[in-house]
Amino acid sequence: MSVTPESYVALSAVLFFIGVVGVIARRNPLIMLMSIELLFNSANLALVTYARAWANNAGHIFAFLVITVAAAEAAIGLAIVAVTFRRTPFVDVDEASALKG
Amino acid sequence: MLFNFISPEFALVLVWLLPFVGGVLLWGFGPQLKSWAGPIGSALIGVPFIATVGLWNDATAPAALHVHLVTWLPGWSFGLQLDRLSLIWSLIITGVGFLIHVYSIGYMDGDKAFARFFAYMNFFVFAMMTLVLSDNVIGLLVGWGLVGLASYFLIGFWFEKPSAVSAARKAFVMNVVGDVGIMFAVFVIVQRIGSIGYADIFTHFATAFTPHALFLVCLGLFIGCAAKSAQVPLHTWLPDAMEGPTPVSALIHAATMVTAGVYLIARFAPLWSASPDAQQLVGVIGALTAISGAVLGCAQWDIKRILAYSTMSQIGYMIMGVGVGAYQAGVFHFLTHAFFKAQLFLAAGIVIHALANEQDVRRMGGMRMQLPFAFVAILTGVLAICGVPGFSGFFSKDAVVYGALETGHPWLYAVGVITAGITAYYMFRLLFVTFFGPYRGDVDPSDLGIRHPELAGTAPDSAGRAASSGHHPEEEEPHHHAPPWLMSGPVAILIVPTVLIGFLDWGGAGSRWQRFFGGFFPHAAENAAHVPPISETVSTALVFVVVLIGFAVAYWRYGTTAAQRDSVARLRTESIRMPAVLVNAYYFDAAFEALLVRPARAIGGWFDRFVDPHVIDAGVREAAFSAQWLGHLFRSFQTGLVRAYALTLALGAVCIVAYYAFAFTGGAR
Amino acid sequence: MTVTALVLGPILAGLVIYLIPRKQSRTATTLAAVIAALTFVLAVADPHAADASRHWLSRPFDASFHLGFGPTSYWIVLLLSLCTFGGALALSGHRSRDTAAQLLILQGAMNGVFLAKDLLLFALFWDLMLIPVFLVLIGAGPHARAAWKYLIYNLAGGLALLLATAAFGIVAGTTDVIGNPNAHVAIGETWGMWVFAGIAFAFLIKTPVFPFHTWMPDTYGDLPAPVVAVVSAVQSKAGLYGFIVITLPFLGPEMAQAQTLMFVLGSVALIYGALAALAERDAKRVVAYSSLSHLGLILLAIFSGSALALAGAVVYIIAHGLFSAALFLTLGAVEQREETRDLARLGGLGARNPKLAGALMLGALAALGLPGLAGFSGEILILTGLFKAGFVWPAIVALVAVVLASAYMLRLFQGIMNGPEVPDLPERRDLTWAEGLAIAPLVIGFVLLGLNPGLVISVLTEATRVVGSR
Amino acid sequence: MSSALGNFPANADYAALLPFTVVALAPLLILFIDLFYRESGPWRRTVAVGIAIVWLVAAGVLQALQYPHDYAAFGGAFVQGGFSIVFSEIVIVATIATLLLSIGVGRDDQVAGTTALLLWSASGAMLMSGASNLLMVFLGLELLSLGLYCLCAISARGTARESALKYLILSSMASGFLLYGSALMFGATGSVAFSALASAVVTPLLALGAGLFMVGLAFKLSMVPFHEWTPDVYEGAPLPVTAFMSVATKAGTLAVLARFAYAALPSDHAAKILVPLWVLAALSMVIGNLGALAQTDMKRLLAYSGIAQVGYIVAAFAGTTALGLRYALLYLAGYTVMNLGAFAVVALMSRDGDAVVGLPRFAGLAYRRPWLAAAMTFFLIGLAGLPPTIGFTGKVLILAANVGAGYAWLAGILVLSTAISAYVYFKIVRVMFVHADPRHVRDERSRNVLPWVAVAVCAVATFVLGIVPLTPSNVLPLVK
Repeated sequence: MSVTPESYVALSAVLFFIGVVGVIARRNPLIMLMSIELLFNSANLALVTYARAWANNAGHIFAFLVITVAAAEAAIGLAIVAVTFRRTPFVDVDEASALKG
Repeated sequence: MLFNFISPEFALVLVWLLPFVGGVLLWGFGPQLKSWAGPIGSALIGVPFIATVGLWNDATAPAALHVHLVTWLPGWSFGLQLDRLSLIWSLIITGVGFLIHVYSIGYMDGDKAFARFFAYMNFFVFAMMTLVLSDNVIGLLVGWGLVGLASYFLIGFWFEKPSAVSAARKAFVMNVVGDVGIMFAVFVIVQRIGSIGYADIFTHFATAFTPHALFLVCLGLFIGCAAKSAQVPLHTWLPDAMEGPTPVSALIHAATMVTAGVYLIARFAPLWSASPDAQQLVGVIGALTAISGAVLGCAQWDIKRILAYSTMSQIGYMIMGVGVGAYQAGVFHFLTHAFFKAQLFLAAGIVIHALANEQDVRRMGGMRMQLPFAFVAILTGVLAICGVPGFSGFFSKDAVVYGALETGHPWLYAVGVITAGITAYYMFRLLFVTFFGPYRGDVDPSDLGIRHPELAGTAPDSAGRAASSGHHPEEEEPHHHAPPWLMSGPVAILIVPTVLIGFLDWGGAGSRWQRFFGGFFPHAAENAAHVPPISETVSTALVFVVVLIGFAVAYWRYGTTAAQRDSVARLRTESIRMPAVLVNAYYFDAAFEALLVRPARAIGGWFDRFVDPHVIDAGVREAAFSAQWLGHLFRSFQTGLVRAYALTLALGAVCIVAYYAFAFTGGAR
Repeated sequence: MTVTALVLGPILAGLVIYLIPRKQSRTATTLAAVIAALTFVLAVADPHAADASRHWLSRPFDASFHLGFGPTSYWIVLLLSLCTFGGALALSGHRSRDTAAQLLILQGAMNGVFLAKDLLLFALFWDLMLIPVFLVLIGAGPHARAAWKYLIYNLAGGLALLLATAAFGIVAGTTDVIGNPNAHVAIGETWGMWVFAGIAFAFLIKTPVFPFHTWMPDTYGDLPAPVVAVVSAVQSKAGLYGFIVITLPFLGPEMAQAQTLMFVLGSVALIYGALAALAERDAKRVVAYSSLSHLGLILLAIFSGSALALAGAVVYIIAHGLFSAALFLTLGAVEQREETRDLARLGGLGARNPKLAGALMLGALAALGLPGLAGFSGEILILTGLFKAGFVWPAIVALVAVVLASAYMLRLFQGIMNGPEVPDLPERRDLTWAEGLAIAPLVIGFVLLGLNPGLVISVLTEATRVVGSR
Repeated sequence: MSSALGNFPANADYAALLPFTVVALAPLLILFIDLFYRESGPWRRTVAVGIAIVWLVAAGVLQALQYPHDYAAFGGAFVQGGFSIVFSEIVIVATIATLLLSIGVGRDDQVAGTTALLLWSASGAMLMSGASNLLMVFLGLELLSLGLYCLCAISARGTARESALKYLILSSMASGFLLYGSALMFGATGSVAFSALASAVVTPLLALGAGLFMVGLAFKLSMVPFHEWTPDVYEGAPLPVTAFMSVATKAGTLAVLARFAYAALPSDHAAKILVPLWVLAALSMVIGNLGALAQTDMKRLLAYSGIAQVGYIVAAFAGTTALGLRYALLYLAGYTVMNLGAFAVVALMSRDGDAVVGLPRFAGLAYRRPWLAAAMTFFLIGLAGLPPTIGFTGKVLILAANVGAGYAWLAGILVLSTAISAYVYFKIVRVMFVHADPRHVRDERSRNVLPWVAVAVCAVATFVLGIVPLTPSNVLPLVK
């Protein structure tokens, strides 16, 4: 069997799905942030694949930008998680549910 | 022409408006005017009377006196007109009205609402003049409503008395039923003719109306008459109307207002003559009223209620007369009745006034000695109403009764004759019980068969009146005193026409009366082709015999010395044995109460307290609540858990993706 | 210029009154009365005022700030200024400054409704009317249930009107049509019924007509009497006026289709209101239900398509305004003296307060259609028109309602004024000069109108034209 | 200019970016100046905010100058024209108002930072309003969001951090959807330019990508069912930030959505692709108002009302008519002023301009602070869609646009939800006008009076826009 662009896209779709499930299922904010990274990178994979398929650099450029943004996102995310759970010994997003209703 | 300095038109407007001015003046400045209110009020009626007399020639001229006032729309123009018919009525209204005003100065003397009384009286005269002077049917309707209002005011004059208040309301509402009838007639008239003026109506009705429409008009008009003139079944307000001061009963509920029905039918004579069905109906109702009123008259103990029922039955005569087409006779009976009935009431008023507002004849007696003048007055009145030859009632009643026969209604004739007998009975009963025998005012009421001492009178709803007749505004000890000339004078003046006015019709077809109205009404005989079975003289004799019988019975029961001696016991037994159906006036009131008033109240209450809040509002309220509830529901979805939100987000996305999957797989290829 | 002043003047004056300190409520109410009187003078002085028009929208449809007198609206504006004058004079109590301000704002807004020659502008003022009444209501009742009812019902109507207006504009291309005989507007089959439904819904709620009436008794009960006087006298006419000037010319076919329904609703309202009034114990609510009955009659007249009835409708609109305002002002005076509106507790006031009794009597008589007063002249024209147009049974139903009217109006009057004096009621004083001054113009009005409705029947020409154009 | 980054950009391209650049560079200046302050003091914050406002005004003027001529810069990546300028002006106004509210918030030494972050977020929104390819959209969106994540956290209240965390996680997830959608659309068409999408042949892939893309946007617009984060984040975040989020974020995202819906979809299938959008709009209107019914905290209440209001605006796009877009813009402008006005009033009711303000705090306000109550009443009347405000006029025009476009059902839902919303807003009015014992009500007054400026300006704007509904003449988004 040959590896076609479709298989890359399929892989990216799987990654995307895993990312979504990860955000929903995991209670540890750090792991949620990881899942979000997974979302972004699945998109990156798709972008790069299509850039290759269409011979269009825009996809590559897009991917680079995404990586940058994801980095910033992670940085801010970690900072916020840090300040949020500074006082609690363990980290659990379900603890952060004072705002509701 | 009496006035060289003002035009007759202006004089007519003056005649019409002066009483109104008086009404407003006295209502507005009564307190300031104090005792002057009476004279001023009377003067403002007297002047119009003189003016009306002065207008005689203009009124009797071929082209009657006419004034245009205002036009609403094309075909809706309003004005005043004074022709022979309205002339008669105007003279009675202002003339008798003036006398009664003068009388009232004495009668109402000392009442704290002295001025208000005269204001109302003047206003009534104005309203009544509007009714008879109007040249169109809506103007008539206006007058019709205003007299109803005036009567409402005067019946409820002593408005602290609950009985007076309810009586007033009853009278007004029943009269509105009448107004509504006339309104209905107006609809048909405007629909078919497009104008409300009498002239147009009478010129066009023959072509414009189908018999059916014509009957509808007459029916509507007659509902008006029935309500205003206390015809069965709309009569129940009249006895209660006696709550008002006696002069009011004399002017409004005897002489003038209640005879407006007669005026209406006479006014629309052409229409009635053209509609036999309507005539039939009216004749029958009139006769029915005449006899039932008379019978009830035999069962009353309250002097004013006796007179009220007699009024009812007399108007029954008139309505019967004009109904069968004997218009002159009907109108003539109105004329005579206006005098003798007013006189009877005023005289009765003297008695009541002298006995400190005692109205129950059982507690009177022997008045002949103390109040000889009142006795004479009432005696002449009784003779007149019974139709003793020579007295006014004799001429008019015979004319009416015989008119029924002339126009081919033997049954109505028979009823009329019988009624004459009954009339004689209860009027002489009144006379004997009141003026003969011992004075029973000091007897314990229960010995007189007055079941509840405070409940004098007989009608169930007169409790409040009798009770409150105690605190009549003018509190005074029962002391017999000769009436001041102010009260006796008018009565004395009234005696003259009561005795003599009948001779206007002396001499059959050639009489002044016949000539006065010659050709004014459609001729009665033309719709009675056949000759009456008996001649007028025979009929007269027959009636007189019947009257004598009535008198005989009355004398045998109340007049004999034996009867006078133990009158107390007799009255007691009679009042106890009185048939309930008569005591309750055939249960008319009860029927109305049970069939109309209570159901209306009940349904209204149901609408107001159940349907509105619990049916119609319920829907809205539920909607509002469910909105609130949904709000709280969504609120409960907001768990505050990030992962839950993320899940919702994902699910939403899935839905949208699903849509595209559904819409575009195949949509593309 | 005049018309603009009639609309903006009161609104601005109302806002200015808010600057007066609460303590000086007398100043505020007097100022309000003066302003109202001025509007009256202004309208009387310049009956042929030129329209004021300024372009507003050209997309998606033409609309403009177009104000002007119409044959009908002119009289309603006069009526409104009279009622506002009376209401302002009769105001009292600790909130009276705010109420006076709201009263003026309400007057301006309603002037806008009746003077608007542009449907969109009409809708704008229609919704604006809600706010002052709501603000007064929340101050009046303890739990403000009436306020919410009023707001929700009328806002629902207003929004329906808004949607219908938008559709009207889109379909017709312009909304600057009211009172313009040359405006050839064809709404067409597809939209006509929807547009009409929206507009009619709003009007039926505002009038109100059974079964949309339940907000009215509560509102009239809770509102201070001077404000009710204005609301019941004029605001309740906005819908009927709208039927005359908007749907009659531009949605004739739809009106014809809806005729049966409207006749049913109107007739039901006639009897329903009358019977409810017969049983109600709260004096103000009695009059409220009587309005339900009377306005039902006007609805019949408008939908009968008879010129005569339509003329009668306009006469009756004015007449009802005059006497209901007088009635509410009088009842307000009674309530203020006795601190109750319960007919079962009131009674016997007439003996000590002849003036008060006279005022109430006159109002009640006009309301029960006593011949010679305005109520009658309107009724007789309407009913004759109905009958002439062949609506025999509605006319007869209306006659029944007339009888009932006499019953409940006398019940109201006698319940308050007649009978033995009720001992446990506070010290009474007769009508003050201010109250008298407030009521007198209204009484004079309905007496004159009763003597000659021809005063107002200049509208007949318009009516016939409109009907003829169907 | 065929493909992105093809030939070297001309000066005009940079000119088109100038306003954005001004706003984007201002923070550097502010931070730089702030470095020289050793000790904190009121002037420290004043200088920061002052500079920010000056530069924003400058940017606004520059924008206005460019209004007449549309220009597609950088090969169509960034389009400067009537459409985008209206949106970015709205953003600038919102930012200025936010600065007015925020001058009292936070520690003195924080202000420079917060101001910088705020300006960067604003520049992100401005970028979005001009962005016309997927890349730019993502860039602008993230620039906007990253700033806000931090801003949310800057507050004494503990809930602030929670709101920041929620916003971060959920928003990033939504960005992921948007990004993946973009990727798919790129895959379907081979180009990131909207113009290319518009001319592409529709494949399920493209539709799918468009769907995911719109999910991302819908989340930022907090449209139902992607709205759940909104109340929580609004409640937790500092009040000025909330105000900014409720307006600027929506403005920027709406610009993207409009450009996408109007110009980036193949015309033959656009209607079919956009159906979910109208459904979301309808849901937002109804559920937003229903949710608001149950709220007592002002910020939460305004959050829900914002959800509903966005529903109205998106509904105006229905049928993607030019008129609809104009009225959407108009209503957005109206919503901006009314909403900012309301937030300004709330800000004036707490000492530091950032406190939890619940409904009870409004009790009897009309008697204690009549002017404030009057202003609030006016804004609420506007939000409820009653005259004489832009709320009324805007709604009528949206209704008309819907009816004209054949989306009467949407108009019907709009009317229905407005009826519901009346209760929400007039509930507050009632509380303000019912007399309350002052001793039972906490009556704080903000030390900062600048919000009064915002209140006054917004009130005037609310009224004037209602009477003179100016709509930009050339709004149709240009994609080139």
